[in-house]
Amino acid sequence: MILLTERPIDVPEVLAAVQSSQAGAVVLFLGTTREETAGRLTASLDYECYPRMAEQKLAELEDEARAKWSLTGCVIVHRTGHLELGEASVAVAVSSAHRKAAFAAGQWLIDTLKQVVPIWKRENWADGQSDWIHPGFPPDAEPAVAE
Amino acid sequence: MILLTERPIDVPEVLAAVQSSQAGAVVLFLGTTREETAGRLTASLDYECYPRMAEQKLAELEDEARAKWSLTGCVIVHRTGHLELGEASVAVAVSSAHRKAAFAAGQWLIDTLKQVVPIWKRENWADGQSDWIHPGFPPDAEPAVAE
Amino acid sequence: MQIEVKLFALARDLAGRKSLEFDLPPPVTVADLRRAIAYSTPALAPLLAHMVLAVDQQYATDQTQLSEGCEVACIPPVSGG
Amino acid sequence: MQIEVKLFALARDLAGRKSLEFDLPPPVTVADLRRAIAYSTPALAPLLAHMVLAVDQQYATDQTQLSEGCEVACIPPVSGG
Repeated sequence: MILLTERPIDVPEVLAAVQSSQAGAVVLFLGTTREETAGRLTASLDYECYPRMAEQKLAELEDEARAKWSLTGCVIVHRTGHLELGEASVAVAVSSAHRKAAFAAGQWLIDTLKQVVPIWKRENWADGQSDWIHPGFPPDAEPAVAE
Repeated sequence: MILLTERPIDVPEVLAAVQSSQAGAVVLFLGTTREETAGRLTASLDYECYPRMAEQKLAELEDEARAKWSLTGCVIVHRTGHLELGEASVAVAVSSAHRKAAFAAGQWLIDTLKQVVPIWKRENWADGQSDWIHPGFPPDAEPAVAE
Repeated sequence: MQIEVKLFALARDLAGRKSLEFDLPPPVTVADLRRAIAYSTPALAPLLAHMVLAVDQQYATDQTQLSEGCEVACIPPVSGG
Repeated sequence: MQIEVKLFALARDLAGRKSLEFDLPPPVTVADLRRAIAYSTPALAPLLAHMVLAVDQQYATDQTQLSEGCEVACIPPVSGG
Protein backbone atom coordinates (compact mmCIF):
# COMPACT_ATOMS: atom_id res chain seq x y z
CA MET A 1 0.00 0.00 0.00
CA ILE A 2 1.35 3.41 -0.90
CA LEU A 3 0.15 6.87 0.04
CA LEU A 4 1.07 10.50 -0.58
CA THR A 5 -0.60 12.71 1.99
CA GLU A 6 -0.63 16.32 3.15
CA ARG A 7 -1.73 15.22 6.61
CA PRO A 8 0.48 14.01 9.47
CA ILE A 9 1.48 10.37 9.03
CA ASP A 10 -0.62 8.15 11.30
CA VAL A 11 2.09 5.77 12.51
CA PRO A 12 -0.14 3.39 14.51
CA GLU A 13 -2.31 3.02 11.41
CA VAL A 14 0.77 2.28 9.27
CA LEU A 15 1.87 -0.41 11.73
CA ALA A 16 -1.61 -1.90 11.96
CA ALA A 17 -1.70 -2.18 8.16
CA VAL A 18 1.35 -4.48 8.08
CA GLN A 19 0.84 -6.50 11.27
CA SER A 20 -0.53 -10.00 10.88
CA SER A 21 -0.39 -13.31 12.68
CA GLN A 22 1.45 -14.64 9.60
CA ALA A 23 4.34 -12.20 10.16
CA GLY A 24 6.78 -12.66 13.01
CA ALA A 25 8.75 -9.50 12.19
CA VAL A 26 7.79 -5.89 11.56
CA VAL A 27 10.33 -3.22 10.61
CA LEU A 28 9.31 0.45 10.53
CA PHE A 29 11.46 3.30 9.27
CA LEU A 30 10.50 6.90 10.02
CA GLY A 31 12.29 9.86 8.48
CA THR A 32 11.82 12.92 10.64
CA THR A 33 12.64 16.58 10.23
CA ARG A 34 16.03 17.36 11.69
CA GLU A 35 16.76 20.67 13.37
CA GLU A 36 20.31 20.87 12.10
CA THR A 37 21.78 20.05 8.70
CA ALA A 38 25.52 20.53 8.17
CA GLY A 39 25.59 23.03 11.02
CA ARG A 40 22.68 25.13 9.77
CA LEU A 41 19.38 25.39 11.67
CA THR A 42 16.10 24.47 9.98
CA ALA A 43 12.81 26.11 11.00
CA SER A 44 10.49 23.99 8.84
CA LEU A 45 10.31 22.01 5.60
CA ASP A 46 8.12 21.86 2.53
CA TYR A 47 7.86 18.78 0.35
CA GLU A 48 6.62 18.93 -3.21
CA CYS A 49 6.05 15.96 -5.50
CA TYR A 50 5.10 15.12 -9.05
CA PRO A 51 1.98 13.29 -7.86
CA ARG A 52 1.23 10.95 -10.73
CA MET A 53 4.83 9.82 -11.18
CA ALA A 54 5.58 9.69 -7.45
CA GLU A 55 2.60 7.37 -6.93
CA GLN A 56 3.69 5.21 -9.83
CA LYS A 57 7.29 4.98 -8.58
CA LEU A 58 6.15 4.17 -5.04
CA ALA A 59 3.91 1.42 -6.37
CA GLU A 60 6.85 0.06 -8.40
CA LEU A 61 8.98 0.07 -5.25
CA GLU A 62 6.39 -1.96 -3.39
CA ASP A 63 6.14 -4.43 -6.30
CA GLU A 64 9.92 -4.78 -6.53
CA ALA A 65 10.30 -5.29 -2.78
CA ARG A 66 7.60 -7.97 -2.81
CA ALA A 67 9.40 -9.67 -5.72
CA LYS A 68 12.79 -9.56 -3.95
CA TRP A 69 11.67 -10.63 -0.47
CA SER A 70 8.85 -12.69 0.98
CA LEU A 71 6.79 -9.95 2.61
CA THR A 72 3.44 -10.19 4.34
CA GLY A 73 2.78 -6.45 4.40
CA CYS A 74 4.40 -3.40 2.81
CA VAL A 75 3.33 0.21 3.35
CA ILE A 76 5.06 3.37 2.13
CA VAL A 77 3.67 6.77 3.12
CA HIS A 78 5.26 10.09 2.13
CA ARG A 79 4.11 13.41 3.47
CA THR A 80 3.84 16.46 1.19
CA GLY A 81 3.30 20.14 1.90
CA HIS A 82 4.47 21.94 5.02
CA LEU A 83 6.16 20.10 7.92
CA GLU A 84 7.25 21.39 11.29
CA LEU A 85 10.41 20.22 13.08
CA GLY A 86 10.23 16.66 14.41
CA GLU A 87 7.36 15.60 12.13
CA ALA A 88 7.75 12.45 10.05
CA SER A 89 8.16 13.05 6.32
CA VAL A 90 8.21 9.37 5.38
CA ALA A 91 7.19 6.03 6.87
CA VAL A 92 8.16 2.65 5.46
CA ALA A 93 6.75 -0.44 7.17
CA VAL A 94 7.24 -4.04 6.14
CA SER A 95 6.33 -7.33 7.76
CA SER A 96 7.62 -10.80 7.05
CA ALA A 97 7.86 -14.22 8.61
CA HIS A 98 11.59 -13.57 8.97
CA ARG A 99 13.33 -10.51 10.36
CA LYS A 100 16.24 -10.55 7.90
CA ALA A 101 13.84 -10.06 5.01
CA ALA A 102 12.01 -7.30 6.89
CA PHE A 103 15.22 -5.37 7.64
CA ALA A 104 16.62 -5.84 4.13
CA ALA A 105 13.37 -4.78 2.45
CA GLY A 106 12.88 -1.77 4.73
CA GLN A 107 16.39 -0.50 4.11
CA TRP A 108 16.22 -1.11 0.36
CA LEU A 109 12.85 0.68 0.13
CA ILE A 110 13.98 3.88 1.86
CA ASP A 111 17.36 3.89 0.05
CA THR A 112 15.69 3.46 -3.33
CA LEU A 113 12.85 5.88 -2.57
CA LYS A 114 15.45 8.57 -1.91
CA GLN A 115 17.04 7.90 -5.29
CA VAL A 116 14.11 7.53 -7.65
CA VAL A 117 10.83 8.99 -6.38
CA PRO A 118 10.14 12.52 -7.69
CA ILE A 119 9.74 14.32 -4.38
CA TRP A 120 11.64 17.45 -3.41
CA LYS A 121 12.38 19.05 -0.08
CA ARG A 122 12.68 22.76 0.59
CA GLU A 123 14.54 23.73 3.76
CA ASN A 124 13.15 26.85 5.38
CA TRP A 125 16.20 27.88 7.38
CA ALA A 126 15.97 29.55 10.78
CA ASP A 127 17.71 32.61 9.27
CA GLY A 128 14.74 33.22 6.96
CA GLN A 129 16.24 31.87 3.73
CA SER A 130 14.71 28.93 1.85
CA ASP A 131 16.46 26.44 -0.44
CA TRP A 132 15.22 23.60 -2.60
CA ILE A 133 17.42 20.61 -1.93
CA HIS A 134 18.74 19.05 -5.15
CA PRO A 135 21.65 16.74 -4.32
CA GLY A 136 24.61 17.61 -6.54
CA PHE A 137 23.17 21.00 -7.52
CA PRO A 138 24.56 23.57 -7.33
CA PRO A 139 27.79 21.57 -7.79
CA ASP A 140 29.58 23.42 -4.95
CA ALA A 141 26.80 22.97 -2.38
CA GLU A 142 27.24 21.26 0.98
CA PRO A 143 26.96 17.50 0.37
CA ALA A 144 25.26 16.57 3.64
CA VAL A 145 21.68 17.51 2.85
CA ALA A 146 20.47 14.34 1.17
CA GLU A 147 21.06 11.87 4.00
CA MET B 1 16.18 2.63 28.04
CA ILE B 2 15.34 -0.99 28.67
CA LEU B 3 12.22 -2.60 30.06
CA LEU B 4 10.86 -6.05 30.88
CA THR B 5 7.10 -5.93 31.25
CA GLU B 6 4.15 -8.24 31.68
CA ARG B 7 1.86 -5.69 30.04
CA PRO B 8 1.27 -5.17 26.30
CA ILE B 9 4.08 -3.16 24.71
CA ASP B 10 2.98 0.44 24.16
CA VAL B 11 4.46 1.03 20.71
CA PRO B 12 3.58 4.74 20.36
CA GLU B 13 5.29 5.31 23.73
CA VAL B 14 8.38 3.40 22.55
CA LEU B 15 8.55 5.54 19.40
CA ALA B 16 8.02 8.76 21.34
CA ALA B 17 10.91 7.82 23.62
CA VAL B 18 13.40 7.75 20.72
CA GLN B 19 12.06 10.54 18.51
CA SER B 20 13.90 13.84 18.64
CA SER B 21 14.57 16.81 16.41
CA GLN B 22 18.25 15.77 16.51
CA ALA B 23 17.46 12.43 14.85
CA GLY B 24 16.51 12.22 11.19
CA ALA B 25 15.97 8.45 11.24
CA VAL B 26 13.98 6.13 13.46
CA VAL B 27 14.01 2.35 13.04
CA LEU B 28 11.58 0.17 14.97
CA PHE B 29 11.60 -3.61 15.07
CA LEU B 30 8.61 -5.52 16.44
CA GLY B 31 8.65 -9.25 17.00
CA THR B 32 5.11 -10.61 16.98
CA THR B 33 3.56 -13.95 17.76
CA ARG B 34 3.23 -16.08 14.65
CA GLU B 35 0.33 -18.44 14.13
CA GLU B 36 2.41 -21.09 12.38
CA THR B 37 5.91 -22.40 13.10
CA ALA B 38 7.32 -25.10 10.85
CA GLY B 39 3.81 -26.11 9.84
CA ARG B 40 2.47 -26.39 13.40
CA LEU B 41 -0.23 -24.04 14.72
CA THR B 42 0.35 -21.97 17.85
CA ALA B 43 -2.51 -20.96 20.16
CA SER B 44 -0.53 -18.69 22.50
CA LEU B 45 2.93 -18.13 23.97
CA ASP B 46 4.46 -17.69 27.39
CA TYR B 47 7.76 -15.93 27.95
CA GLU B 48 9.84 -16.44 31.07
CA CYS B 49 13.03 -14.62 31.95
CA TYR B 50 15.77 -14.54 34.56
CA PRO B 51 14.85 -10.98 35.52
CA ARG B 52 18.06 -9.68 37.09
CA MET B 53 20.33 -11.08 34.38
CA ALA B 54 17.95 -10.24 31.52
CA GLU B 55 17.87 -6.60 32.67
CA GLN B 56 21.64 -6.52 32.95
CA LYS B 57 22.14 -8.07 29.50
CA LEU B 58 19.62 -5.68 27.91
CA ALA B 59 21.39 -2.73 29.51
CA GLU B 60 24.72 -4.06 28.17
CA LEU B 61 23.18 -4.32 24.69
CA GLU B 62 22.08 -0.69 24.82
CA ASP B 63 25.55 0.38 25.99
CA GLU B 64 27.27 -1.63 23.27
CA ALA B 65 24.98 -0.28 20.55
CA ARG B 66 25.61 3.28 21.70
CA ALA B 67 29.36 2.59 21.61
CA LYS B 68 29.22 1.08 18.10
CA TRP B 69 26.90 3.64 16.47
CA SER B 70 26.04 7.27 16.99
CA LEU B 71 22.52 6.93 18.37
CA THR B 72 20.20 9.62 19.67
CA GLY B 73 17.75 7.22 21.30
CA CYS B 74 17.70 3.49 22.04
CA VAL B 75 14.82 1.58 23.63
CA ILE B 76 14.48 -2.18 24.10
CA VAL B 77 11.28 -3.61 25.58
CA HIS B 78 10.62 -7.33 26.06
CA ARG B 79 7.30 -8.72 27.13
CA THR B 80 7.08 -11.58 29.65
CA GLY B 81 4.22 -13.78 30.75
CA HIS B 82 1.30 -14.85 28.58
CA LEU B 83 0.88 -13.54 25.00
CA GLU B 84 -1.94 -14.09 22.56
CA LEU B 85 -1.43 -14.49 18.80
CA GLY B 86 -0.39 -11.30 17.01
CA GLU B 87 0.87 -9.54 20.15
CA ALA B 88 4.36 -8.05 20.17
CA SER B 89 6.88 -9.92 22.31
CA VAL B 90 9.73 -7.48 21.70
CA ALA B 91 10.23 -3.91 20.50
CA VAL B 92 13.58 -2.40 19.59
CA ALA B 93 13.63 1.27 18.61
CA VAL B 94 16.67 3.37 17.75
CA SER B 95 17.07 6.86 16.39
CA SER B 96 20.07 8.48 14.79
CA ALA B 97 21.01 11.40 12.58
CA HIS B 98 21.69 8.84 9.83
CA ARG B 99 19.53 5.97 8.69
CA LYS B 100 22.39 3.53 8.06
CA ALA B 101 23.35 3.66 11.72
CA ALA B 102 19.72 3.26 12.78
CA PHE B 103 19.18 0.17 10.59
CA ALA B 104 22.51 -1.41 11.56
CA ALA B 105 21.97 -0.82 15.28
CA GLY B 106 18.36 -2.07 15.19
CA GLN B 107 19.33 -5.27 13.42
CA TRP B 108 22.35 -5.89 15.64
CA LEU B 109 20.28 -5.34 18.78
CA ILE B 110 17.55 -7.86 17.92
CA ASP B 111 20.07 -10.40 16.55
CA THR B 112 22.19 -10.16 19.70
CA LEU B 113 19.20 -10.08 22.06
CA LYS B 114 18.07 -13.40 20.61
CA GLN B 115 21.51 -14.89 21.29
CA VAL B 116 22.40 -13.65 24.75
CA VAL B 117 19.45 -12.43 26.83
CA PRO B 118 18.11 -15.09 29.23
CA ILE B 119 14.50 -15.16 28.07
CA TRP B 120 12.62 -18.31 27.07
CA LYS B 121 9.54 -18.91 25.00
CA ARG B 122 6.98 -21.65 25.54
CA GLU B 123 4.77 -22.46 22.57
CA ASN B 124 1.26 -23.47 23.55
CA TRP B 125 0.29 -25.39 20.43
CA ALA B 126 -3.24 -25.44 19.06
CA ASP B 127 -3.32 -29.22 19.65
CA GLY B 128 -3.03 -28.67 23.42
CA GLN B 129 0.64 -29.54 23.86
CA SER B 130 3.19 -27.05 25.21
CA ASP B 131 6.94 -26.93 24.55
CA TRP B 132 9.72 -24.78 25.88
CA ILE B 133 11.78 -23.59 22.93
CA HIS B 134 15.50 -24.20 23.44
CA PRO B 135 17.28 -23.90 20.08
CA GLY B 136 19.46 -26.98 19.55
CA PHE B 137 17.65 -29.01 22.24
CA PRO B 138 16.52 -31.67 21.92
CA PRO B 139 19.19 -32.21 19.22
CA ASP B 140 16.70 -33.76 16.76
CA ALA B 141 14.09 -30.98 17.07
CA GLU B 142 12.83 -28.90 14.18
CA PRO B 143 15.39 -26.11 13.60
CA ALA B 144 12.90 -23.42 12.53
CA VAL B 145 11.65 -22.28 15.93
CA ALA B 146 14.30 -19.72 16.81
CA GLU B 147 13.84 -17.33 13.85
CA MET C 1 3.64 18.51 -32.20
CA GLN C 2 2.36 20.23 -29.04
CA ILE C 3 4.42 19.39 -25.96
CA GLU C 4 3.86 20.63 -22.44
CA VAL C 5 6.75 20.19 -19.98
CA LYS C 6 5.96 20.19 -16.26
CA LEU C 7 8.41 21.94 -13.93
CA PHE C 8 8.95 21.31 -10.21
CA ALA C 9 10.89 22.71 -7.26
CA LEU C 10 13.90 24.84 -8.22
CA ALA C 11 13.20 24.33 -11.95
CA ARG C 12 9.79 25.97 -11.52
CA ASP C 13 11.27 28.79 -9.44
CA LEU C 14 14.04 29.44 -11.98
CA ALA C 15 11.62 29.44 -14.93
CA GLY C 16 9.02 31.43 -13.02
CA ARG C 17 6.25 29.11 -14.23
CA LYS C 18 4.78 25.64 -13.69
CA SER C 19 5.18 24.41 -17.25
CA LEU C 20 6.65 25.22 -20.66
CA GLU C 21 4.84 24.76 -23.97
CA PHE C 22 6.51 23.86 -27.25
CA ASP C 23 5.37 23.22 -30.80
CA LEU C 24 8.04 21.12 -32.53
CA PRO C 25 8.00 19.31 -35.90
CA PRO C 26 7.91 15.52 -35.42
CA PRO C 27 9.78 13.27 -34.91
CA VAL C 28 10.90 14.72 -31.56
CA THR C 29 13.35 13.04 -29.17
CA VAL C 30 14.10 13.99 -25.58
CA ALA C 31 17.43 15.41 -26.83
CA ASP C 32 15.54 17.71 -29.22
CA LEU C 33 13.29 18.85 -26.40
CA ARG C 34 16.28 19.53 -24.13
CA ARG C 35 17.74 21.86 -26.76
CA ALA C 36 14.38 23.63 -27.10
CA ILE C 37 14.14 24.09 -23.33
CA ALA C 38 17.69 25.48 -23.07
CA TYR C 39 17.05 27.87 -25.98
CA SER C 40 13.66 29.12 -24.77
CA THR C 41 14.46 29.35 -21.06
CA PRO C 42 18.14 30.21 -20.48
CA ALA C 43 17.54 30.50 -16.70
CA LEU C 44 17.07 26.70 -16.63
CA ALA C 45 20.31 25.88 -18.48
CA PRO C 46 22.60 25.26 -15.44
CA LEU C 47 20.05 23.00 -13.73
CA LEU C 48 19.00 21.31 -16.99
CA ALA C 49 22.28 19.37 -17.15
CA HIS C 50 21.39 17.86 -13.76
CA MET C 51 17.80 17.01 -14.67
CA VAL C 52 16.36 13.83 -16.10
CA LEU C 53 13.28 14.12 -18.27
CA ALA C 54 10.34 11.86 -17.56
CA VAL C 55 7.97 10.77 -20.32
CA ASP C 56 4.65 9.29 -19.25
CA GLN C 57 5.94 9.03 -15.63
CA GLN C 58 9.04 7.03 -16.58
CA TYR C 59 12.62 8.27 -16.63
CA ALA C 60 13.63 8.78 -20.26
CA THR C 61 16.94 8.92 -22.11
CA ASP C 62 18.00 11.42 -24.78
CA GLN C 63 16.97 8.85 -27.41
CA THR C 64 13.40 8.45 -26.14
CA GLN C 65 10.87 9.43 -28.83
CA LEU C 66 8.00 11.68 -27.82
CA SER C 67 4.52 10.93 -29.05
CA GLU C 68 1.45 13.14 -29.41
CA GLY C 69 -0.22 13.69 -26.05
CA CYS C 70 2.58 12.21 -23.93
CA GLU C 71 3.21 13.71 -20.48
CA VAL C 72 6.66 15.24 -20.09
CA ALA C 73 8.31 16.54 -16.93
CA CYS C 74 11.69 17.91 -15.87
CA ILE C 75 12.93 15.99 -12.80
CA PRO C 76 15.62 17.84 -10.86
CA PRO C 77 17.69 15.74 -8.42
CA VAL C 78 15.20 14.29 -5.95
CA SER C 79 15.34 14.84 -2.18
CA GLY C 80 12.38 12.96 -0.76
CA GLY C 81 12.57 10.71 2.26
CA MET D 1 30.13 -23.53 50.75
CA GLN D 2 26.37 -23.09 50.30
CA ILE D 3 25.35 -22.70 46.65
CA GLU D 4 21.86 -22.18 45.30
CA VAL D 5 21.36 -22.76 41.57
CA LYS D 6 18.36 -21.12 39.88
CA LEU D 7 16.52 -23.12 37.21
CA PHE D 8 14.37 -21.79 34.37
CA ALA D 9 12.09 -23.03 31.59
CA LEU D 10 12.62 -26.70 30.65
CA ALA D 11 15.38 -27.07 33.26
CA ARG D 12 12.91 -26.16 35.99
CA ASP D 13 10.26 -28.48 34.54
CA LEU D 14 12.71 -31.40 34.27
CA ALA D 15 13.99 -30.91 37.83
CA GLY D 16 10.51 -30.27 39.17
CA ARG D 17 11.78 -27.31 41.22
CA LYS D 18 12.89 -23.68 40.87
CA SER D 19 16.34 -24.13 42.36
CA LEU D 20 18.87 -26.67 43.62
CA GLU D 21 20.90 -26.32 46.79
CA PHE D 22 24.42 -27.66 47.29
CA ASP D 23 26.96 -27.64 50.07
CA LEU D 24 30.40 -28.18 48.52
CA PRO D 25 33.89 -27.87 50.04
CA PRO D 26 35.73 -24.83 48.62
CA PRO D 27 37.34 -24.08 46.26
CA VAL D 28 34.44 -24.76 43.86
CA THR D 29 34.58 -24.17 40.10
CA VAL D 30 31.67 -24.19 37.65
CA ALA D 31 32.93 -27.59 36.44
CA ASP D 32 32.66 -28.96 39.99
CA LEU D 33 29.13 -27.59 40.26
CA ARG D 34 28.14 -29.14 36.91
CA ARG D 35 29.23 -32.56 38.19
CA ALA D 36 27.24 -32.03 41.38
CA ILE D 37 24.13 -31.05 39.40
CA ALA D 38 24.39 -34.08 37.10
CA TYR D 39 24.88 -36.41 40.09
CA SER D 40 22.07 -34.98 42.22
CA THR D 41 19.52 -34.45 39.45
CA PRO D 42 19.89 -37.07 36.67
CA ALA D 43 16.77 -35.73 34.91
CA LEU D 44 18.78 -32.60 34.02
CA ALA D 45 21.75 -34.46 32.52
CA PRO D 46 20.73 -34.37 28.81
CA LEU D 47 19.89 -30.64 28.93
CA LEU D 48 22.89 -29.80 31.15
CA ALA D 49 25.31 -30.31 28.26
CA HIS D 50 23.41 -27.58 26.37
CA MET D 51 23.28 -25.14 29.27
CA VAL D 52 25.67 -22.37 30.22
CA LEU D 53 26.00 -21.48 33.87
CA ALA D 54 25.75 -17.85 34.87
CA VAL D 55 27.55 -16.53 37.94
CA ASP D 56 26.45 -13.15 39.25
CA GLN D 57 24.43 -12.54 36.03
CA GLN D 58 27.40 -13.16 33.72
CA TYR D 59 27.98 -16.20 31.54
CA ALA D 60 30.67 -18.32 33.15
CA THR D 61 33.12 -20.95 31.91
CA ASP D 62 33.98 -24.28 33.54
CA GLN D 63 37.04 -22.61 35.10
CA THR D 64 35.09 -19.82 36.79
CA GLN D 65 35.57 -19.92 40.61
CA LEU D 66 32.48 -19.62 42.76
CA SER D 67 32.58 -17.41 45.82
CA GLU D 68 30.47 -17.39 48.98
CA GLY D 69 27.10 -15.75 48.30
CA CYS D 70 27.42 -15.59 44.52
CA GLU D 71 24.24 -15.99 42.44
CA VAL D 72 24.31 -19.03 40.16
CA ALA D 73 21.81 -19.96 37.45
CA CYS D 74 21.46 -22.62 34.75
CA ILE D 75 20.78 -20.95 31.38
CA PRO D 76 19.24 -23.29 28.81
CA PRO D 77 19.45 -22.14 25.16
CA VAL D 78 17.60 -18.82 25.02
CA SER D 79 14.58 -18.13 22.80
CA GLY D 80 13.57 -14.54 23.51
CA GLY D 81 12.76 -12.02 20.83
